[in-house]
Amino acid sequence: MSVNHPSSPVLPTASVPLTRRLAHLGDRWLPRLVLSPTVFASLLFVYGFIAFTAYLSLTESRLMPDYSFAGLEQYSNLFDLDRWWVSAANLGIFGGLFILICLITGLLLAVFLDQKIRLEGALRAIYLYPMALSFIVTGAAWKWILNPGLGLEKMVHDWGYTQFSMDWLVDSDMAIYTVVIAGVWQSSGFVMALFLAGLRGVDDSIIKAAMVDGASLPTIYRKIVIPALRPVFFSVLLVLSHIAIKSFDLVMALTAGGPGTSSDVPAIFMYQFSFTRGQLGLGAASAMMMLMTVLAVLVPLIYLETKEAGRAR
Amino acid sequence: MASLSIRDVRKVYPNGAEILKGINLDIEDGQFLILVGGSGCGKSTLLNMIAGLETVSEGGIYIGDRCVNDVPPKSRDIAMVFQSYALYPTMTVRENISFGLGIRRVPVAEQKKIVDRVAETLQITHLLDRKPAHLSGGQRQRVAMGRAIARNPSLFLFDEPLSNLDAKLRVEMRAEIKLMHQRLKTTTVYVTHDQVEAMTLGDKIAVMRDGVVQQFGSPQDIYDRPANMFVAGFIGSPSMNFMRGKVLQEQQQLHFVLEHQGRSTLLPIPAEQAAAIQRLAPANGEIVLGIRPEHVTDAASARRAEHSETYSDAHHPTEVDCIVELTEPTGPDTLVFSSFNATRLTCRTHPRAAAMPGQPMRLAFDLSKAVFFDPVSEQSLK
Amino acid sequence: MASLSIRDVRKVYPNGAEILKGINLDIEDGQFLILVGGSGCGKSTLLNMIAGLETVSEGGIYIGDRCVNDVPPKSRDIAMVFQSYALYPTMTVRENISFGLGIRRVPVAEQKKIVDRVAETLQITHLLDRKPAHLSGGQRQRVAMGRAIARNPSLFLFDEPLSNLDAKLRVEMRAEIKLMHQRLKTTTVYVTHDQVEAMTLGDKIAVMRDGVVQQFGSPQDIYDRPANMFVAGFIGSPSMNFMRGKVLQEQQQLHFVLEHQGRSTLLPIPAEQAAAIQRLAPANGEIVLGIRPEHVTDAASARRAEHSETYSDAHHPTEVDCIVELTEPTGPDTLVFSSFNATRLTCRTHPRAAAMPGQPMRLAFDLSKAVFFDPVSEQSLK
Amino acid sequence: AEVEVLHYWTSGGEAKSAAELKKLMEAKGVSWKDFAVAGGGGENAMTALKARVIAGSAPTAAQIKGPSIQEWGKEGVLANIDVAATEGKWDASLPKVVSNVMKYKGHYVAVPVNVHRVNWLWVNPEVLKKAGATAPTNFDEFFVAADKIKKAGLIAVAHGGQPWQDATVFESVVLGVGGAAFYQKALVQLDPASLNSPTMIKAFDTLAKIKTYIDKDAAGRDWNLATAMIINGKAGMQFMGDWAKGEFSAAGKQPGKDYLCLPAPGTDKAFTFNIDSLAMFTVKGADQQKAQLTLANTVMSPEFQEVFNLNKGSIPARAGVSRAKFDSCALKSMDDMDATSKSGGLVPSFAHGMAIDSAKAGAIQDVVARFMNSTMTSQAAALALVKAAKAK
Amino acid sequence: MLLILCALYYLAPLYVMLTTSVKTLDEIRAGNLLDFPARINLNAWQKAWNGACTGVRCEGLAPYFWNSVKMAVPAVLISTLIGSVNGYVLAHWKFRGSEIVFTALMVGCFIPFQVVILPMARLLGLAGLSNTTAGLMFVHIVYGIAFTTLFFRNYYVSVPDELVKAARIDGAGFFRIYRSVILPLSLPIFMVCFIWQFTQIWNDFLFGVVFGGTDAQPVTVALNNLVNTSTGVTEYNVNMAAAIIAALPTLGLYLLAGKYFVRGLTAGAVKG
Ligand SMILES: Nc1ncnc2c1ncn2[C@@H]1O[C@H](COP(=O)(O)OP(=O)(O)OP(=O)(O)O)[C@@H](O)[C@H]1O
Ligand SMILES: Nc1ncnc2c1ncn2[C@@H]1O[C@H](COP(=O)(O)OP(=O)(O)OP(=O)(O)O)[C@@H](O)[C@H]1O
Ligand SMILES: [Mg+2]
Ligand SMILES: [Mg+2]
Repeated sequence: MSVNHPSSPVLPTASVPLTRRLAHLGDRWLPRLVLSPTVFASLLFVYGFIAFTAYLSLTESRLMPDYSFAGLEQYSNLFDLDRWWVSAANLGIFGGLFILICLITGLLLAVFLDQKIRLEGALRAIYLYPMALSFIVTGAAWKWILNPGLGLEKMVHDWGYTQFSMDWLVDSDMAIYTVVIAGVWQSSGFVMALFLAGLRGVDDSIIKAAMVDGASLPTIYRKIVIPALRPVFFSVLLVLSHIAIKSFDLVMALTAGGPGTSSDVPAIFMYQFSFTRGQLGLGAASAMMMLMTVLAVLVPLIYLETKEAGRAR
Repeated sequence: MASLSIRDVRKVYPNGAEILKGINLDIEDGQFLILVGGSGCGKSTLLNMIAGLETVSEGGIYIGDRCVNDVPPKSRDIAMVFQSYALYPTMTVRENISFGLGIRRVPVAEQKKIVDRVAETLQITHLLDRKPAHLSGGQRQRVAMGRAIARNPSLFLFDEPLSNLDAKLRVEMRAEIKLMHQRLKTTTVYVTHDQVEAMTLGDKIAVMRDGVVQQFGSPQDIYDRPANMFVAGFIGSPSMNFMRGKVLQEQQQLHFVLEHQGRSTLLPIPAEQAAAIQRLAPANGEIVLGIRPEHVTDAASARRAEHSETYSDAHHPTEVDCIVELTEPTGPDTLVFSSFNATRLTCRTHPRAAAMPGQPMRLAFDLSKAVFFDPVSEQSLK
Repeated sequence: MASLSIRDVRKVYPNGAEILKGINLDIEDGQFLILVGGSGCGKSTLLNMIAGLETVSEGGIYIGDRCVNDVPPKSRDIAMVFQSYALYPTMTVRENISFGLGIRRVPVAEQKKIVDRVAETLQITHLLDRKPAHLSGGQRQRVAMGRAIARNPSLFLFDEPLSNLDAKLRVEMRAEIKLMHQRLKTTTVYVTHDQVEAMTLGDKIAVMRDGVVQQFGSPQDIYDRPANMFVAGFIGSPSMNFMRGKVLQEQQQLHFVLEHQGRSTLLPIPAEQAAAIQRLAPANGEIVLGIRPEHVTDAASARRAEHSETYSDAHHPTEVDCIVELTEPTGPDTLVFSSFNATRLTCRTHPRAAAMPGQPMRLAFDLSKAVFFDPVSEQSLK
Repeated sequence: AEVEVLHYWTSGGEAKSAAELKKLMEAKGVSWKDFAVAGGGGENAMTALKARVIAGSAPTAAQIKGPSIQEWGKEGVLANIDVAATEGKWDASLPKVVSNVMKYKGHYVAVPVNVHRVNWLWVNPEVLKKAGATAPTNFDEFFVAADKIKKAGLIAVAHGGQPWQDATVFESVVLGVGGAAFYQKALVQLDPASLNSPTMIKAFDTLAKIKTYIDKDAAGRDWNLATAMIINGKAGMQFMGDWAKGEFSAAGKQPGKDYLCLPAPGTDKAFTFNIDSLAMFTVKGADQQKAQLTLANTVMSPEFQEVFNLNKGSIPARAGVSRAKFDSCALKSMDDMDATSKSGGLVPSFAHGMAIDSAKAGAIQDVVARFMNSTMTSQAAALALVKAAKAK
Repeated sequence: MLLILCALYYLAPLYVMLTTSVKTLDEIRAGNLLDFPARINLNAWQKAWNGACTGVRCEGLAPYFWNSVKMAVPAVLISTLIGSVNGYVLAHWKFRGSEIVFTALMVGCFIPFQVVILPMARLLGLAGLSNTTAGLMFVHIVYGIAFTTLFFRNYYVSVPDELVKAARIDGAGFFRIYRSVILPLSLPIFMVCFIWQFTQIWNDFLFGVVFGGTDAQPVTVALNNLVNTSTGVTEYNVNMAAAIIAALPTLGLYLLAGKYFVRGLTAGAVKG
């Protein structure tokens, strides 16, 4: 190790003044110290609670937590319930459509807004404002508009088109789609904002290059710009699936799961069973299923994305 | 392949800024035109107008005699290489190169053949299946070039294609571009702010400033006979030295008076320039002497050069003593910096001739290659 | 002011990559050390370790005899200039410069005095109230330098400070940095991948590759006597030419056999090198000849140089005919490219001596400055 | 001292009634902290309650009823208020059916506020007259009347498509079709044979038929809006508990004249009861406990029972309240309750959580809601009921 | 143009709410959804603000509105600030395992809130925070940090590391760098976080109803009670006015700072 440097009496590091060493230590440990409350909170309030719920789902808990072990009984009960499968299917329909339509409208709006049009600021604000409203308000407003006797249908009837029918809200086959309409209305503006931000980040010269290569504007967007927005798609998917899976307030305010249980979703299912029906264990089991769905969707997504990002480096 | 003419072209951006103020340039089929100038002088704007990416405010752009003012980029039969390369990030190298071909409905088999040929020429065959993110700077540059060549356009446009590369690679790619042009003979417009690139690559150089072409000519012409002080200072590295001083007529010979540490040295001016100076110099007799660093050298090298007059004109360099302020050894030569009346003077000397900073040194001024300017108009006197 | 020693320093990143593999460097108080090497060779890593921004995995870094391995950056009495300048975007130039002073509790009046003095030196007084966003590249560079000088540190660290500037400005700022160092005499470590900067600025150059120092010495030393082919090719622009060939002993004289279009030309090897080659050359007698472009020149220039032997060694250049492939006029000289057995050869000739591409030309090889390498180990034979 | 009462009495008559209690308490020097959580048939209220109990800060009292009181009792969080009960002689003044519900392991833990009769049919006589129909007493008559109303261009049955309203109609139909004994077997004892019996299938058939008289906008409609349709004469009849009367009263309508209260078709010999009660939670501090007892006493006091029930449309849970101010509907309720409690026609309301625990009730409610909102056959529905009854 | 048509779709509900809120009940019942109000009548607004009944109390939304303000403002500020410091650490002071910490935090964004109700209630009870504004604030902060950290981290990653290095060499410590160098750069992302967090917290219903108790009930819970409380007839105009009042702060924030929202997203919050 020690090579030909016979001279230079090396000062031991210990003689560095104490305060200075503290400062050094500070900069090394402060970051961890600063982060630790968050880490602790997340361990307790997220992972701790998930563990707690996981445990509850294995007990016979009814009205209140009860810690006697019941094995997987709650899960088998859950899978026996038609209503659970209805809500799961609804989540599939709602989630799929909601995400798809939000993506498409958000992207289209962003692309059109990106064409350096006048009024951009105003339009952007208009598309974005529904984000500001709570689902309670959104639900109330749409409930009213979609109500056949009060809203849209009545309006069109008043105009003389009596064949017009817009009764999805009260049609058990279609009710879930009204939730999609309201959800899209509320969230697509945010998606638009994300995409717009992404579009603004695309290198201008790529578009120029494609123009010189002879591509028309639609081709440029289809083949070049939109594929380049991949990371934004990822963020958008993340946020949208988050909204879709947790959608509770919106459904509650708009249809309350009705008519009947036809627009039920897992979030409402678990809420009712845990808190109204005194079947806490079953509710916990459904919550665990929800969580697992989230993970089943997210983990591959995150994995794919990080892999892609990793290779790009 | 086509000639290119730019006639009285002006560009006013919507915000009212007049960026190009009447540009006139003409190059023949197969020539290599360099647009060079400082940042913001309008080079990219002009190039974009040739490409059709910007509208022409006034004047006309002709590619092979056809006015293309209103022709969209895709119909101009051009290819362009951008400073940032502008590779399509989501496509592989192969897809990048064949994209333009696909749009032009070249049959797939044909596309493949072209891509393979181009890739071979540029030695990027092993990269064809990679995405741009996985390429190094030099490789990206090659792909961008491949994309341009594949289409076999009649006009190549380059916007500072080398400025993102490091010094070493830049020198290599420069030679490759030149070789490629020699092989393909496609008319080319090349934007750069690097004067070495301009000198080495161009058949014709247009030196621009503030939307005006300052001089348009062959590299050697511009180097040897700059039209004004801007061009003289811009082209050549290290820059030309400028020294302000009077002229003095003495014994049939016109001299430039070099004031220096209270003394004056007379530098005899060669006959041809002398005539022009006498004709054009301002009344007070004050002019600017422009002399390139390689013409102010160490006395020994100068004397050696004098011995064999193969290339140097029959002119006796004048020797002047100075104090060295700074030396910069570049390897083959050493640059020596010194001051004359607060004007920094750069000389190019033999590595072993350079004195240490603070030491005196004898310099030889070879005025046969000097250029003289009017100190007010900054125009060359000739 | 302080000397700097780097002893057996190794760096292993947490991901397990060994980036520095035992670095040993020593510079004296006031010297200017250049770290040069290709991208990713570990230059910045080493600089960051000197600054204290990265931990030292093994070995020791000594600033003025004090081991600073565990000293935080702020207590090392250093200043650093970054490639991106890293100016605080929300502060004015004045605030940028005085930020470090403020933290060190320099009284406000004193701060003002220092900032004004620094600004004057760097001629940025009129910029003091601007934000970095409103400065040009060169101005930013100056401010970054001002921020470093203001603190009057005992060690300056520069990480490619000029690579974001354009060619012209780079040359100017290079000279300014050198002048500043001459004035302040602060020990400096300067990272670059531009070999011209390395040659012109450094007192000592360390050429690095893959975390290993390939050669450590003075610029001229490294230029004239590169330790291996990597260093030889890296330093010098255009690069040194390498030609593989056999040696042949004939009439007491060792020759390098230049195979060329089916013919062989014998290039006599000067005595000193000949001795080393005979001692060290591989059994089959095949070696690599390294010769810089300025030593392969047009025959006329060569003959002229021969006339006055002031600087050139008493050695008669050998003349060889070739076909010109490409010429690059740079102004003072013209580079001529030609091929010998598929090896590209770069020569530096007088502008008027260069033939047109495709034309024949007579070149003169001056082997007195040539270097010879072992083709397998790539080490210099000496 | 103060009492905090969690409740979901937020619609028309209910809110007014709750305000009365507040007034009475404040007259006794106990301040009232109103913890109203509206919506979803008390779902949110229950969630909030659970959170409060778990947090260890239960409210003084909460609106809980039926078997749920037992469930909460099991958790050991309810307060023993026997002191107030002995003092107020509750055993004597409460009918056995009522007091049983209020006790956990023989101790009083809750106070009844009222008794609702659920099996009412509310009728707008104006509409009947216009349509030329007569008030129905059984389902045959009911459908005749409904047809006429429908022909007259009005809505025959006002309904709100929420699960609990569906269940309310359902239980009245079961009672009307099968009678009290069948109801008891099927919806209280959950006898599988009864649940999947021809009678039950007939009940579903009847329900399916009623469905056809409901306007299509009913989904999600609140009950009071449905009642408003009767009040406004937009619709003819509504199955709803007697709290609907509060809406009529609030609109200034007179029973017998502006509206009729009839037992649901075929149920005049039966009475489905729904008792609102306040369960008392263990509170800390003598002061708070005293306030809690005061609350219990006040709720049980004849004065309160009178005003509250006048407002809410229900009848007092206890004996000894002056009948003077009650209207004809309420009086009929009181009489019927007396009568049915002797005849065995007094049955707990399943739809309002009086009959079975919340898990089973919820499961059955789900089946009914699905039946109401799909094309499920009666047979399938009956089978589904059997399965739902096994829910735990 | 297409965009304008879309804009109409987006605006329709707001238009309906606004016009309804200034109509009289009779007008609502008689007229059409899209009719412009005959006369602007602000009684409904008045009533929604301080007259309408929510349960037994008839004080309108006002007291709950202020509850929400008292809860949301500090919660937004604190969670944003913590997120900012966290993001700063995760972007510029990486240490072994910091990437794992980051991923783990991200999962926190996806926990269904219904799951946390009971355990959280217990903890709040133990801490003596149940039914207080402070408790509600705490819950919002805890579950807001995941998102704010994500936003800030992604933004700060785009701030060159060299700025931090330069400041360290200039002698600044961890907090000094944060304060003098990072914080002044963070305006756009702070706006994004403010908007996002404020919307989330202000509009939350579940936590409000569960942890708000009686004293700290936020405006959303009151709105829900108000809409569900009726005396005979549903007063659509009052309900709509109340809904708008409850949404005013967030709407205002979007209108005032919406510009920064897109800008902030552009500046770096987007990257996954
Ligand atoms: N769309 C535009 N609107 C208004 N001004 C513009 C626009 N595009 C460029 N400019 C201005 O025109 C001038 C010339 O720009 P241009 O890009 O042509 O310069 P350049 O010579 O290419 O410089 P560089 O070497 O920096 O690339 C600049 O001052 C620039 O600010
Ligand atoms: N934090 C890190 N963890 C792991 N590897 C790293 C880290 N930082 C740098 N490296 C790797 O270390 C090697 C050397 O990096 P360094 O930045 O020192 O190169 P450099 O010589 O400065 O190159 P350049 O000229 O491109 O700046 C690179 O391969 C790089 O990928
Ligand atoms: Mg440009
Ligand atoms: Mg580096």
